[in-house]
Amino acid sequence: MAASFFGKTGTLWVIWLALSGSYTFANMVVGAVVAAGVVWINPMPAVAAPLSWRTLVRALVYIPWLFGRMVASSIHMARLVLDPRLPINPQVVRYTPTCRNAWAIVFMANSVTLTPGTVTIHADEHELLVHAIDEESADDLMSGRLEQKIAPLFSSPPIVTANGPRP
Amino acid sequence: MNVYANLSLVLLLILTAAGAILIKDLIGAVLVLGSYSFFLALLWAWLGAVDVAFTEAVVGAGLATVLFLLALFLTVPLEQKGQLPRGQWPAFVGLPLLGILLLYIAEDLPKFGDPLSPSNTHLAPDYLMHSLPATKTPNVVTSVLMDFRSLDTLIETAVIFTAGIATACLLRTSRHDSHTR
Amino acid sequence: MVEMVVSVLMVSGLFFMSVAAIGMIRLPDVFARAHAVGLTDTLGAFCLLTGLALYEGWSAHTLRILIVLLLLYVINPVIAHATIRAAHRSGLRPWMKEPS
Amino acid sequence: MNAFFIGMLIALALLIVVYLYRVIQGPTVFDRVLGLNGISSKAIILLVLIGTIYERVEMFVDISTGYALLNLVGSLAIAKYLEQKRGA
Repeated sequence: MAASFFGKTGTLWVIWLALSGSYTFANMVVGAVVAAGVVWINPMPAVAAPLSWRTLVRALVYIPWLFGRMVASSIHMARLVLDPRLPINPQVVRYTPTCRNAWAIVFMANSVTLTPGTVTIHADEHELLVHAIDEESADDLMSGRLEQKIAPLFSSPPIVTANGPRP
Repeated sequence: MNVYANLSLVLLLILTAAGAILIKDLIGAVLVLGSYSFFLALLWAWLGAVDVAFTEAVVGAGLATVLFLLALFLTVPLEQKGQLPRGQWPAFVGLPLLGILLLYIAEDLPKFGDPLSPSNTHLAPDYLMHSLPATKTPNVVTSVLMDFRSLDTLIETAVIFTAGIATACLLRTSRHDSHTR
Repeated sequence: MVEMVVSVLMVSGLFFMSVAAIGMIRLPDVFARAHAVGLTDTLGAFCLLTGLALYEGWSAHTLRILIVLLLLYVINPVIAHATIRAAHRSGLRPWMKEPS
Repeated sequence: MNAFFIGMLIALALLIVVYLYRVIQGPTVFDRVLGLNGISSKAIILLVLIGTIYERVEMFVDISTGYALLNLVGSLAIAKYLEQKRGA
């Protein structure tokens, strides 16, 4: 309890300092008081983020890759939209993720939205409902390439949902 | 160049204001009103009134939109088709006349940002000189609102304080509650 | 030199934003439009804000511009997702090319 | 460089008109919400841009951060309510 309280307060305090941009003693004290107050008012649910050094290192590889995909996706969209024939063929596909980690699925839903021509409509532990703008992007998603990149980020096997472990 | 930027913001403002009035779908009207509020905030920011812009963005564009929408969801979201009442011509004549009158009066006001206008020769320098030593508040607007006009804003401060207490009461859930739920 | 990089970044940001705006007009339904807002718009914002941060030079302000950028990156896909999920739940079905 | 920024500001304002068309015209309410989201993301950038023109970025960044967060909360609230209203 106490350790998590100080951890959350410290995180909020660092954000406060980064946002306020002034490092006087008074500002630091006010920031600490406000951060402690926010944590006291709103004890955020204790969903343990699976943070380890290995995750961080892998994320450093993953994020530039995702960014490259984003640029590619935007150029793809630009080509579709600027084409006078508007060659889109929207379809809804269901993708069943093989990894059973809630964090990985959340990340995956967000990444799917950011990658070429696919937007997540609905996500739960069993499947992702994805709207794809043309066949090419749908096939790209169903090939599971994205999941192979994300799954190693979260190695912890148990499913942790917002309501605690699944029965 | 500056004038064009100013002009484009004002044009957007007028466009959204007209849209919010003319649009028939009420949810659409609320959303257009939200964007109107936002352009107003941008205009305040462009004129340098950052505090007012912040308030406008938070209250007008954020909070009011949500409140209006919630009100709409509790009622019928479509405007009833009504008949325009007869005998509206005094409005069509009177309102433009009133506008011309106001523009005529506005000619006599000091120009925007005129350094020789009364408010800029007497009031503003006085506040700028004395507010920091007298109140120890770096932001002049805040010192005027909260210190020099503290009796005016006493109720407002009380309201903000009450709102803070209410927020704390609403959000503060004890550990036991979240487990037994 | 820096000004040139900034100009290139900002003009490309403007390009992507224009693409998003054109997509908003041309695409047939809300699901397809979410692609424009969720992706292309975000990349445009990335280019523009990075250009502005570069122009500011390295200071505490740069950090804050980057925080706004990060916020936009999280917020834009989430809003696009929430909107189309609401559309899907309310019974709207995506526009298809031909009924199959 | 300032003239370039002001030109950029005007171009973004013109882009907003396109989104405004979607907000006013949009066949469903979701189109309108999406259009509003597009407008607000433009506006967040416009605020930072105005701050850069005035060389007071720190103040304007605060507004844009606040507005971005409020936009998130507002849009999520709208989406949630639309879900409950139409889906029930």
